[in-house]
Amino acid sequence: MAELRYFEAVTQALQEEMARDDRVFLFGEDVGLVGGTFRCTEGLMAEFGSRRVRDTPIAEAAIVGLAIGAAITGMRPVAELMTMNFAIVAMDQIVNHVSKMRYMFGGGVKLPLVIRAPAGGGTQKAAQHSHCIESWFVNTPGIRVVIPATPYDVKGLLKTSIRSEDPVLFIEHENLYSTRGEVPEEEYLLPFGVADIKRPGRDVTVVAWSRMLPEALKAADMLAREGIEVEVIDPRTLDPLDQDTILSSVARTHRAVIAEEGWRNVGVGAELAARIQEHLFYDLEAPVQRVAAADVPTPYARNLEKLALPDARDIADAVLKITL
Amino acid sequence: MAELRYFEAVTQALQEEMARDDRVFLFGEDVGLVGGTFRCTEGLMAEFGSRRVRDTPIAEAAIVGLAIGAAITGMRPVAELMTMNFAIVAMDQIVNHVSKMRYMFGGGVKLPLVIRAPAGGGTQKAAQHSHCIESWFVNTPGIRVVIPATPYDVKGLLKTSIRSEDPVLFIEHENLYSTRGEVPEEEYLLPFGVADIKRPGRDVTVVAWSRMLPEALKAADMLAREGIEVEVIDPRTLDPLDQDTILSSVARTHRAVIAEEGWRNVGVGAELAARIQEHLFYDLEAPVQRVAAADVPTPYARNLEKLALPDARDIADAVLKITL
Amino acid sequence: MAIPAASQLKLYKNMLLMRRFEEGAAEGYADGFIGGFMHLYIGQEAVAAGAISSLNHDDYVIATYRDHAHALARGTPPEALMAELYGRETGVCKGKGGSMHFYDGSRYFVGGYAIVGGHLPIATGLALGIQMRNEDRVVMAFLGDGASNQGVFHESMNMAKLWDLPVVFLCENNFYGIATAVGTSSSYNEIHRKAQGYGIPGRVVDGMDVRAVRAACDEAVRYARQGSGPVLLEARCYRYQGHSMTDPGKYRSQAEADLWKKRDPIPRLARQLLEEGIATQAELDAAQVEANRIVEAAMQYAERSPEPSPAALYEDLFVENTFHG
Amino acid sequence: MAIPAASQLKLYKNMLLMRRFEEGAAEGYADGFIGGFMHLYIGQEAVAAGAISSLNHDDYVIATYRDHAHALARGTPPEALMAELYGRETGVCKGKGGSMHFYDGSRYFVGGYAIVGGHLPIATGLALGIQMRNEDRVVMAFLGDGASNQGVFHESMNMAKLWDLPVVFLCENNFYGIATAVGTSSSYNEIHRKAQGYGIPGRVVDGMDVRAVRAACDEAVRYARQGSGPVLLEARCYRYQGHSMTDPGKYRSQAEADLWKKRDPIPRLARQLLEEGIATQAELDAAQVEANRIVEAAMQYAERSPEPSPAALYEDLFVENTFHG
Ligand SMILES: Cc1ncc(C[n+]2csc(CCOP(=O)(O)OP(=O)(O)O)c2C)c(N)n1
Ligand SMILES: Cc1ncc(C[n+]2csc(CCOP(=O)(O)OP(=O)(O)O)c2C)c(N)n1
Ligand SMILES: [Mg+2]
Ligand SMILES: [Mg+2]
Repeated sequence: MAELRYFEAVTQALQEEMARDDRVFLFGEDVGLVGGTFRCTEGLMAEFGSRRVRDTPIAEAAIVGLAIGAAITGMRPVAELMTMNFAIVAMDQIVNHVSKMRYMFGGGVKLPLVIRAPAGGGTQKAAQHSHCIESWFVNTPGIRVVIPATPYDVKGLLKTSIRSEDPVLFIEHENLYSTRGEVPEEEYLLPFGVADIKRPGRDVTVVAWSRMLPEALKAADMLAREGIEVEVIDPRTLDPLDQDTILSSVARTHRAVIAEEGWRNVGVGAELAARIQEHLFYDLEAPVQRVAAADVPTPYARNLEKLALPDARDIADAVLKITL
Repeated sequence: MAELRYFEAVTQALQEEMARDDRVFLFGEDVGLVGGTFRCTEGLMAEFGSRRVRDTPIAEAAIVGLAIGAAITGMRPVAELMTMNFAIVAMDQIVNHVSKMRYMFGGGVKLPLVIRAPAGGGTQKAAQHSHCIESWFVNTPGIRVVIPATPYDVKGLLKTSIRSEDPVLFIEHENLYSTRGEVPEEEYLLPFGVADIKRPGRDVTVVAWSRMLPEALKAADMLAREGIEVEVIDPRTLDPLDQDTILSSVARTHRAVIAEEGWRNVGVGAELAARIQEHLFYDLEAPVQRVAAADVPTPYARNLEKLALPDARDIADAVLKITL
Repeated sequence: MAIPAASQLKLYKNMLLMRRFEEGAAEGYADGFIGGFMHLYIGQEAVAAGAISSLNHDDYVIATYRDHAHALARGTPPEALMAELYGRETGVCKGKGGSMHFYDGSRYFVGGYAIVGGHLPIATGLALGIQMRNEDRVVMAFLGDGASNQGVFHESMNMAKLWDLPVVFLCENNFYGIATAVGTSSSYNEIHRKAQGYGIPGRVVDGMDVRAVRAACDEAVRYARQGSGPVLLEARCYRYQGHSMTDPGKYRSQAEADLWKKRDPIPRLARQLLEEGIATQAELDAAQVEANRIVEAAMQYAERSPEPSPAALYEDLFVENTFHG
Repeated sequence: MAIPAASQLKLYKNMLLMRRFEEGAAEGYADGFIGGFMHLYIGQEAVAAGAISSLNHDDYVIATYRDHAHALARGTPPEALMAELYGRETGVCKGKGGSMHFYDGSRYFVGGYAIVGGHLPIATGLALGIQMRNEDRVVMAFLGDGASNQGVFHESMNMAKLWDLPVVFLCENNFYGIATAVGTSSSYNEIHRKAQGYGIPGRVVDGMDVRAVRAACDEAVRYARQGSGPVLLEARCYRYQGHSMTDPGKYRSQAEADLWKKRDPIPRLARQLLEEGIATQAELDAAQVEANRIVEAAMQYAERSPEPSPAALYEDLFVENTFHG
């Protein structure tokens, strides 16, 4: 096993899939010459040339449209949106086109494309540059939503995404890029729709993804010291969602906390809470708790941003609320 | 009391507010010369002239931007998006600009603007023309989300929206435009954040808005014949949400069903279910049920569309599931 | 380069079929077999017929919601299109798409799209795919005058020229976007001249003259195919009906409509074919009978076809459903 | 029309303040007082200084995330801007906006925006508001070369010309959008010629020469103010630093940077002022001392200012919070 940083896991997955299949190609703003704002595509233009690693104008709607068109011709495009915030500019292409074409054309077309985009706040990038809006895309049927938190999961899931016959929104996190983790030397792929129990525990189930996973694990450490054994589950893909793993954990622990970095109001946490109470109404010992961002645009000031975004302490507090 | 159609209630509200305040002006695609695709602005260009009722190019992002800029200068713009589907094209203006500017500028600016848009499916308009995506805007802090179901509510809430100092997304419904209802002759305004109990009942609470309100009332009629007394609540505004009225109803009935026309997965219903179980965990006699659209793009074929979208029968079934 | 006689007769038949098909569809709509939004192309036939006849069978065509004629020009069987309008299982999209979303991948007709301008980035992507695969193909992308004001049009033109992609943007300027006249929506009525800002050639052509459209498209397609980059063509034309089935079209004067109808592309080509001895009146009459027969059969086929099965509701969303948790 | 001597000295002082302010901000960033994204304007000062000096006090200015200089040119107190960078309660946005989101409504500086191109429809709306209110005002909207490829730029140009709105679009062409050279992103390098597709006048000006910028803007502003409609100006300039604080800027050669630095607008104006006897060396030296003092004071003020109170988290979202259920 090698230790890789999260961004290096992205690069490795891209490199391997490009080497394996010459239909795979990358494009986006500054992905080529300088190897990406977050270094994810470093070295790839040198290796694969400027046709297969292409710098584009700043025009996110068209970038997503390029991916659709190229996929129809038989290519396997991987588009990078410099950050998830710009998916909002391309919303129509993602929601009205990528997600709907196969269905509305009666299965006549397939769109094997990947849209990569890093989400998230936490380093004072302020209101327009701190989005965690996976909830909108989970709401929208027709596009896979993959949102890995560790280098191992990133690499395995990105390779699967690129090989998938269906469109995938692959959400990375700006503040996870420099985190490290073990990644096998040999090739592996990870399946969609399979959650990972990142830490087993018997007292309470915490579901957390993306940057909330390390926070949840930190919270679990803190709580372990107080004798509370937290089971931490990372769904890793939100569409498809591995509901079974989550439900069977909660059926054992009888308590659940959902932690997400996005806004609380109609976040993915709401869906999970709603499902858990639907399926496990008689098993629950306490209401499902949600930990999420304050329902305000992300403020710039360091102290306010810290208050706005959830962290390990908030997760621990939510657990304590239903275990004590 | 006069009986008006829903679209006439829109027109009356617009007419009265334009006559009252000459800062109010309207614009959008085909709102002027032909009085709107759904007749909502009929007669207004003739009355107020082509400066105050302006036909625009097909460019929704810019239409919303126009509203922002004009609001800053002291106007009170009312922009029409021909349908809610095109809000997706203008997503960046709505989410990154309208909703964030006041907060990110530290309260320095106010944006008294209204974006009107009819949502919804039900008449075979297929995948790209049937959206109910209020959930995304409720998720986004900083914009009011008003979604009336009756001519009375439309008129009172649209007048309030136009007078509001804050930006409002005013969601009408394509298939409610021809419905009729009593509207007082004298002027009235309706407050934001006040739900309306459309039908009192003691056995179960059904929360429904927009086109699901008449369906819920129909379901309540059907169930009354079976001896089940349904309380039907229309929140009317989803931001702000009148949580208290909903919670106190459920505290009485101990059972709740949420009905929405949008997709089920991470819909507004999820939020309401999550909140109800959070606040009334020990009062609930059964899991909160959600009635919503199937998680697929809306199909064109009449029979499939009918299967995809929720109706009174689905609501009644959900009620029966938790009352029998 | 003159258009071969056989091709000219084919163009005539094609336009007749388009018109008769839509007259049939209008009946089907009135009779309640067809629902939702339906936008007729009657009057504009010369554009789709002429333009698509310039293409090879494996060039891509992409269109708007006003897409009936384009699919017919591509050769998609009328019965599968009519069945789609009727929302039947035998439709080109199994009844899931309807009028605005025809699709026939086997004929490289890659769809009708209902978000104004939304398909233009896809057209650009098709052309990028062609270029990357070193294929001898072009993309023909239809758009309306109204669509030329959407931001994605601009983004697409820029990228297409930046990389010299093989795509012909064909703007069907019928002078209205629903009720909005082009002068009310566009700062520059000369839509083809919008190409200037990108360094792209822009040309205008009489969209009521199928031979002129064909000639202009032959040239544009050749240009794009040889790797010189995109072209913007503006075909000036007129739709005779309202924007969609519910639009009475009162924003246009009778005089205006009459003027355009005098230039109707079908009788115009008929006259030319007769005058130039390319076809006889009997041949033209037979063509009309044949078009009527085809559409009649298509309508019967559609009506007889079954509705989609309820199970179809959850089909065709993803290729790989095995993942579902 | 010659620029009065006093105005020229003011321009000089303004550019010095911009530069010193950003040198101070860079220190503040290095010392950890400032976080998030910060984009320096050093090298481009002539554009904001010259352009904004053409405006009346109540004309609107709207800018991108690279907005420090524009707010300074508008006269916003440097200490309130520095405090904003430091995330303090005394900042122009109470610490909620940071570097990318300066705002000073009292001076009609209506914001810095971080979505490339996203502010252009707002600029158009400001101009529409002015026109509807029959006000004697114009809007000056700054954008980058990269932004000219976004769809909303096109939509805004079209609407602005359609209604002849009083807005000057000023494209600061610094030849790069982050690391992407303008030739890699734009099919037409001559950005001002993109105006052609809309029937708008487009002009290019040397953005390293504050007097040239001022002259070009005087003309453009006059044109817009008299109701003739929008203008697209392209000011060619160069940013000396990386795109943002974390960008080493390796995609540009030293030779290229050196070439541009030779044309630095500040010493250039200094030379001109001395040569033409408009200012003495002593005056210029004093101006530098004064700029240093102002920025030093601003940094101290920022550092001494309190953080926002925790209660501020939920403030400033809506005007009317009474509604909240
Ligand atoms: C983004 C978007 N905005 C608005 C509409 C509603 N709409 C449908 S067709 C149309 C007019 C389009 O006009 P044009 O591009 O000239 O095409 P034509 O209908 O004349 O063929 C409009 C506004 C839409 N479908 N998509
Ligand atoms: C819609 C959008 N896409 C991408 C970005 C990321 N980004 C920030 S600045 C920038 C470059 C902009 O270049 P230009 O318009 O030339 O302005 P400059 O930075 O040179 O002043 C990019 C791509 C963004 N902020 N918004
Ligand atoms: Mg048109
Ligand atoms: Mg630039």
